[in-house]
Amino acid sequence: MSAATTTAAANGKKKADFSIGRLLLEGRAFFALIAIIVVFSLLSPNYLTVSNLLIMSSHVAIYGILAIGMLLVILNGGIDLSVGSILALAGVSAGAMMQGLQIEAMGVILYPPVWAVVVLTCVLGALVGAVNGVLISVFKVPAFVATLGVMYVARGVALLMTNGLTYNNLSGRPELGNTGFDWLGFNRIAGVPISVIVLAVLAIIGGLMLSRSSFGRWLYASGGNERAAELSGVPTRRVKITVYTLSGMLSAVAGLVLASQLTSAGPTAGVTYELTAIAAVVIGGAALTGGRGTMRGTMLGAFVIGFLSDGLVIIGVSSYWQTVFTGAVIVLAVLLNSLQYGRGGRKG
Amino acid sequence: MSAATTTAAANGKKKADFSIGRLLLEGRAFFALIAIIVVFSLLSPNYLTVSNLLIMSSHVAIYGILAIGMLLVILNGGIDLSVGSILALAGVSAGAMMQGLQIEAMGVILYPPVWAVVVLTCVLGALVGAVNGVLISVFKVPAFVATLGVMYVARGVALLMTNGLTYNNLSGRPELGNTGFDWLGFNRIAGVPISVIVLAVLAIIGGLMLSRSSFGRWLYASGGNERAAELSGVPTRRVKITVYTLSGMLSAVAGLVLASQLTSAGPTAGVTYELTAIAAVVIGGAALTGGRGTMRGTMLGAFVIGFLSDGLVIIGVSSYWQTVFTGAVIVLAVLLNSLQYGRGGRKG
Amino acid sequence: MSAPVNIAGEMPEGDPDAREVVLAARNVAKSYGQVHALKGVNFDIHRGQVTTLFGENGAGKSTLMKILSGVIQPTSGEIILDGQPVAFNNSTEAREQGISIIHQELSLAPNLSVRDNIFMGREIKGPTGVNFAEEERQTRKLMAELEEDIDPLTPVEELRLGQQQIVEIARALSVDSRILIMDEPTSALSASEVEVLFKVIRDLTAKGVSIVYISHHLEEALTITDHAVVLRDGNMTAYAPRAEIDLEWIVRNMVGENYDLGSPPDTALGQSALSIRDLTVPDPAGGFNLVDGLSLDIRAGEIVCIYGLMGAGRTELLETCAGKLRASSGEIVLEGKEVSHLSIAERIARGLALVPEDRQRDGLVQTMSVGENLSLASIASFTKGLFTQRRAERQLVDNSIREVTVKTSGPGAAIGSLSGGNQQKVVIGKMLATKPRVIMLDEPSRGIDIGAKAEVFRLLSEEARQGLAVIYSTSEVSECLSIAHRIIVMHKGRISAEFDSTVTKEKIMAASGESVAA
Amino acid sequence: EGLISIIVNDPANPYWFTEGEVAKATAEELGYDANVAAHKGDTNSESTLVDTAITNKSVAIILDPANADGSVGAVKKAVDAGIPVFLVNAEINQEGLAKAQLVSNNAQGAALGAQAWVEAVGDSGKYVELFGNPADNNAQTRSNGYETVLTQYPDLEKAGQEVANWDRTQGYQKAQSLLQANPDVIGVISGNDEMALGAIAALKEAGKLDQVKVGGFDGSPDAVEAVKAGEMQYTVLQPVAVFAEEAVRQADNFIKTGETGADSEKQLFDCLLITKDNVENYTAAFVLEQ
Ligand SMILES: Nc1ncnc2c1ncn2[C@@H]1O[C@H](COP(=O)(O)OP(=O)(O)OP(=O)(O)O)[C@@H](O)[C@H]1O
Ligand SMILES: Nc1ncnc2c1ncn2[C@@H]1O[C@H](COP(=O)(O)OP(=O)(O)OP(=O)(O)O)[C@@H](O)[C@H]1O
Ligand SMILES: [Mg+2]
Ligand SMILES: [Mg+2]
Repeated sequence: MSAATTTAAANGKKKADFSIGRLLLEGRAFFALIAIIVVFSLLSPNYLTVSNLLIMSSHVAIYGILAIGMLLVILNGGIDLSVGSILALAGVSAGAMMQGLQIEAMGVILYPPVWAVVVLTCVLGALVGAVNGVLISVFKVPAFVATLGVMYVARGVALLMTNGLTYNNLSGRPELGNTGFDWLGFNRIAGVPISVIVLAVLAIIGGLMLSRSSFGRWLYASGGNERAAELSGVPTRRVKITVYTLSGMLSAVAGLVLASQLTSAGPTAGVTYELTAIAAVVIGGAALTGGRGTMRGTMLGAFVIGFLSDGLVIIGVSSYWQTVFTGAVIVLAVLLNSLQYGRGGRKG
Repeated sequence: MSAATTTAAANGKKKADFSIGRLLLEGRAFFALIAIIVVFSLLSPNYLTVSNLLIMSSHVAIYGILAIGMLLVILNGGIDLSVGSILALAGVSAGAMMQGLQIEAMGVILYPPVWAVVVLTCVLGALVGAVNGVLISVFKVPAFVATLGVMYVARGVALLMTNGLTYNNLSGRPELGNTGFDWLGFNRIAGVPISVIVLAVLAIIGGLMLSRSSFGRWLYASGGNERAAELSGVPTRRVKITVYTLSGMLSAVAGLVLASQLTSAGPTAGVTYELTAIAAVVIGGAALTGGRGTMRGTMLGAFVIGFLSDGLVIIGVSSYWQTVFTGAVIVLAVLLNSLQYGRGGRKG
Repeated sequence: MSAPVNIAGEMPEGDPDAREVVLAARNVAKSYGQVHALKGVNFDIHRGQVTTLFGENGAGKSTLMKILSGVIQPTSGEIILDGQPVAFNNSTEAREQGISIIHQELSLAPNLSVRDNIFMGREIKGPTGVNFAEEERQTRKLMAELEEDIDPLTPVEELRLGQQQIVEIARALSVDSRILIMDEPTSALSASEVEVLFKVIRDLTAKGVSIVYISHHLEEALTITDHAVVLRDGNMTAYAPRAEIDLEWIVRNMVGENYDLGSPPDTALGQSALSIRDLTVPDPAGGFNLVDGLSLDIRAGEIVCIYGLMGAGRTELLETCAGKLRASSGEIVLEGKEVSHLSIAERIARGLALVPEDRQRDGLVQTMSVGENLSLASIASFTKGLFTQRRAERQLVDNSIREVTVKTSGPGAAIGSLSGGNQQKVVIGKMLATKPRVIMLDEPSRGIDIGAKAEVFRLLSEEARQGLAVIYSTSEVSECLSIAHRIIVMHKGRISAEFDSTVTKEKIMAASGESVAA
Repeated sequence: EGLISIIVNDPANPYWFTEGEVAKATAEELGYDANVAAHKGDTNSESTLVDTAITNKSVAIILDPANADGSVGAVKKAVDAGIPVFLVNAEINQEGLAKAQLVSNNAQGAALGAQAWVEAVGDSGKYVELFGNPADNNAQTRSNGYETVLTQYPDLEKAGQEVANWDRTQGYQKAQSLLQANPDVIGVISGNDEMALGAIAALKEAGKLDQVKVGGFDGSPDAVEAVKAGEMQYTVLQPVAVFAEEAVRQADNFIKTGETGADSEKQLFDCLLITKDNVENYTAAFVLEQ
């Protein structure tokens, strides 16, 4: 039995112990990010300033929050096309609540305080996500199709809710005690925009969940081999419903952040954001077949995309070239990742 | 060994022999189509007329042609997100050629005849598709990512080519001998629009290819189990590159048909058509995991989507409700299909 | 493990005799990065004879066969066909030279019919594309030859494993090849199917076809072989013609020591651990019951072996007990408590664990490391509050690795880097780590070599001595007569006989409804 | 009386929403049935919608064309089917097809806006421009209008221009990046209100709304709110409610008499400026009482 030749822990992917060495080895996305920062810093003196980095990070926040949910779904071997629509639905729902909830039967208008709006919106997002989860895990609809359908339906509902229009005034009124919504999008703590802090907190919670909690272990296992996980006592169905629910909830959070940044909420927000989120996750080294991927990689991926597109704006590249570059970077980054996993890769 | 309980060729999916009975059994999409036609005929007297059916079919042609290519890709276990962009790129390329090819070095402007424009455009589409194929099969980039990248790049190039503008005059000039482009979009043979005839011809060729040729069997085999196919001597890599090339070429054909229907070609055409094409294929009963699906099903799927959306417009439903209905129909149709393949389904 | 190399016969060396030897490997080596799967092997295939290749898991048998059939290319060395050096770039080229192979892992497209699988990649062309009628006719003929009642148009996914293996064999036979390589063709076949296969092999050799045969069923292989070659650790360690070999010779050369599958541990049996009463599991497709009113009692410390043919319903019985399948009626009582309504996880927590039949599909998570696989079923035991405890997990994994003696460079190693036997031990170790009261193993010896098999059985009998109730299923009679206190024979979902450990092989086989031909 | 099919761009924008609603209300007031559909800027869906209008035997089509060049084919198709087409809001690059093309005078509006912008911002300093969807002619027309006026002030320097596709979120993010690249800008001029509102959100976030002045275009209710609040300096009202109604009336005339009643096919409607001074006259969406 001496033939047990083990190629060692080459892809020790879930170690939380931070080490520069491993980061360099593992993260092609990391190199991409460095390259982007260096190139744009050379091209524009305004790129590498604290204030610009913070602003770019606050743009990344939206995609980043979506990408966290998308990572969970992709680790599970699925995909969630509905995040952009849920983002829009959450935004307009929050907007509607800030305008006052009309309770027909009682003839009163309720003005829920901001915290209640936030909670209710997250619950709404989670519910829509749970619909995805149930369609996929109970009714066995392929993830791509289920979330595609929900993407259309959620978008349609968001449009119907507002009749296509945008809620403009989200600041609430002091006399109704529902002010404070813009705090999320406008304020800064120690100079850092709240949205960036929200992203960081969610990423850290998510990262810990993935690497340290039993749920994380379940997720990796059921993404890697669902049948084996199930026979080992992993509640695979619950895991599946949970990841889609979380993805829905995170989309709602992203919707709230976006709405508070713009101080307005429109039903057409977030179109094609699902593609950006998927690209971030994949650039970050996750495999679309499930079971492989890290939170750190995904965050790097989100920053690569965000810093690239903002950089192109700052140096004044035409919007058409921006499209071309984005596509090229996605392919290049993933090409490097594919080389990493090597020829043995499964079909994707 | 009497336990060999063979439930017979229940889903004899590659039988070319047409039988109503099998159609009824197999095609939930068929029922969906019938239901759609009946409902809308009741709601509007204009729906079930020969002229409207032909018009609707000519709308279906665009999605249908894309869906044929998408079916090939999906049978192979892949996905092609770039079809909409290739469609646009093909359209503007054709437009540019109709305006005259300027050959700098020689200082002349060439006006290629229409047949040359058509051929060159198809070659262009095939080339872009081949790029997809090479990225996926040689560089092992997951199909989702490779075609996502190409989707951005092709769109960007189309925009750059025209600087965002639309080519309007595609009719050519008699003195240059390059007229006839609108023939494709405007003329009818025996009352049937050319685009519908193109769709029918391509679908029949494609269907025969799938069911009768060795290539068809290779495609089903490598979609069902790529390693096994390879070990059996199926040139899986060639098959893969071929399907993406064909998908690119068919996207170019769709782009030509669209441009000639509109007598103009713009770089923003075809946004999100990839989703419609995928939906058509999936409604038609194909599995996104590869190896399962028929041309007939895909055509039914395309007609379901086309006849539904046109019907909603004809009875005057608001565009928001159209979005909701489209999503609901996609999920419902696939839900029925999933029930068909049953519990044993692989993850999707 | 470094027993002296035993060379009973003449090692093939130098130029192969072209009249006798059709295909030969000379000094063939193959490396995968750091892994040296083959380290310079000489191997001869004799015209019209059966050459059997023995060796433990990971010895390099499949690698050598893949090289001979052009699936992979050697790092160094040469292949000599009919006295001429050749190089195959792919399996198609080898096939054109008359070499075909049945792969160890099933390589069928589940979505295609039997006919399409047999002819994929080498279609019979007609005037209008593929000539389906002709292909179907030939498929029917092959099935008749193999005495298997399979319709050529049945999708392969609807066949059970054994029938799929038959299809695989049929595909290799359909190519009129001169050299046929069979890499564990019988791992899922019943004894009667094996008999048919052997008859076919004899017919083929009579026609001058050369066969290479690989199997971990040593006795079975001995009945057919003309030459035996033993591979060990990428080296060829022994060669002998049929006349000079017996079981003992093979085992000695394979693992360097004699082996013994053990005998029932003499422990005092405890209380009833698992009791199955009137369990019925219907076939989802309808018609009959996969498990049909079956009752069974197992006591703590007892080892029960379930023998049966393919399709006897052993897998369904065990999966129902584990909670994967639902019974339509009956009770499953674990240590006095009814568990039928519980989920898989709850049953594991109560001490009822299953080691599934197909370790690749149901046992291992390929994306996870050895350690993560070992701890997968007992996450709760090292989770405190929200988080998993690194140290506790590490301890659990280290214990498991020691207990089931997994040969690995460490818990961080990729699961795919282990040999088949060690992978199987990881699956067993994973379930043992949940500290079960009853462990059910579905064909634990499938595809693992005799040394690993002995180790697994030794492990089980040790656990039984500690009071664990063990149920395992097997398709090999010799494995019944080892550590089991009791042997249950299943037939069509029912218990057709029950024996103690003193029974003979013939009685067991008779009770299973198998024709005792061998 | 028959069906009038109204095809607008995207009702998720209040401008086009109003366009559709006003046209529909007018048509119903005149005794017609009316359907509002949206092509969302896609020439193919526009062509599909024209086909359905033909199928539905519409008596007239009110169309907001998706693309100056790309919509010609769709209009031709309707005309060939014998249905009169009345274009609103945007032009096509071919005359003699539609019975009328009723558009706001974008060039005049842009000049008006640029003047107001200079008044608010001053005549020296750096500014940036947010540009609409480049496939839409109006984006270029307005930009040119701004350019014509602003180049008369040599001390005004255009530090950057970004495409934000008429969209508020993009306007927000692009404005933030532009501000990073040019921290010293004193004004933002925008091709429409949505992008301007995005820029305002960006400025608010940066705490620079006091230093940097923003001007919009369209006269949407949200923008008027912003003007009222002093966040936006002005917006240029496109009389969409006026010409949408007028288009339907001309269609009605044409159906009844064979004449639109207007002198020419192309009819320009002058834009009006909304500033803090006259904002109280804004009585309904896109309606400014004179
Ligand atoms: N593609 C590969 N990459 C890396 N190592 C490999 C690869 N294929 C085989 N090996 C290694 O080569 C060695 C020989 O493997 P091989 O499959 O030939 O063994 P075998 O004798 O057929 O074993 P078994 O009886 O389990 O089938 C093993 O150590 C295996 O891990
Ligand atoms: N009573 C029966 N009559 C006919 N067919 C049966 C019967 N029982 C089982 N089968 C067939 O056999 C299959 C059950 O095989 P299963 O794998 O459960 O048996 P097993 O004893 O575990 O064999 P294996 O050695 O393959 O594990 C079913 O799919 C069914 O088609
Ligand atoms: Mg092997
Ligand atoms: Mg079994």
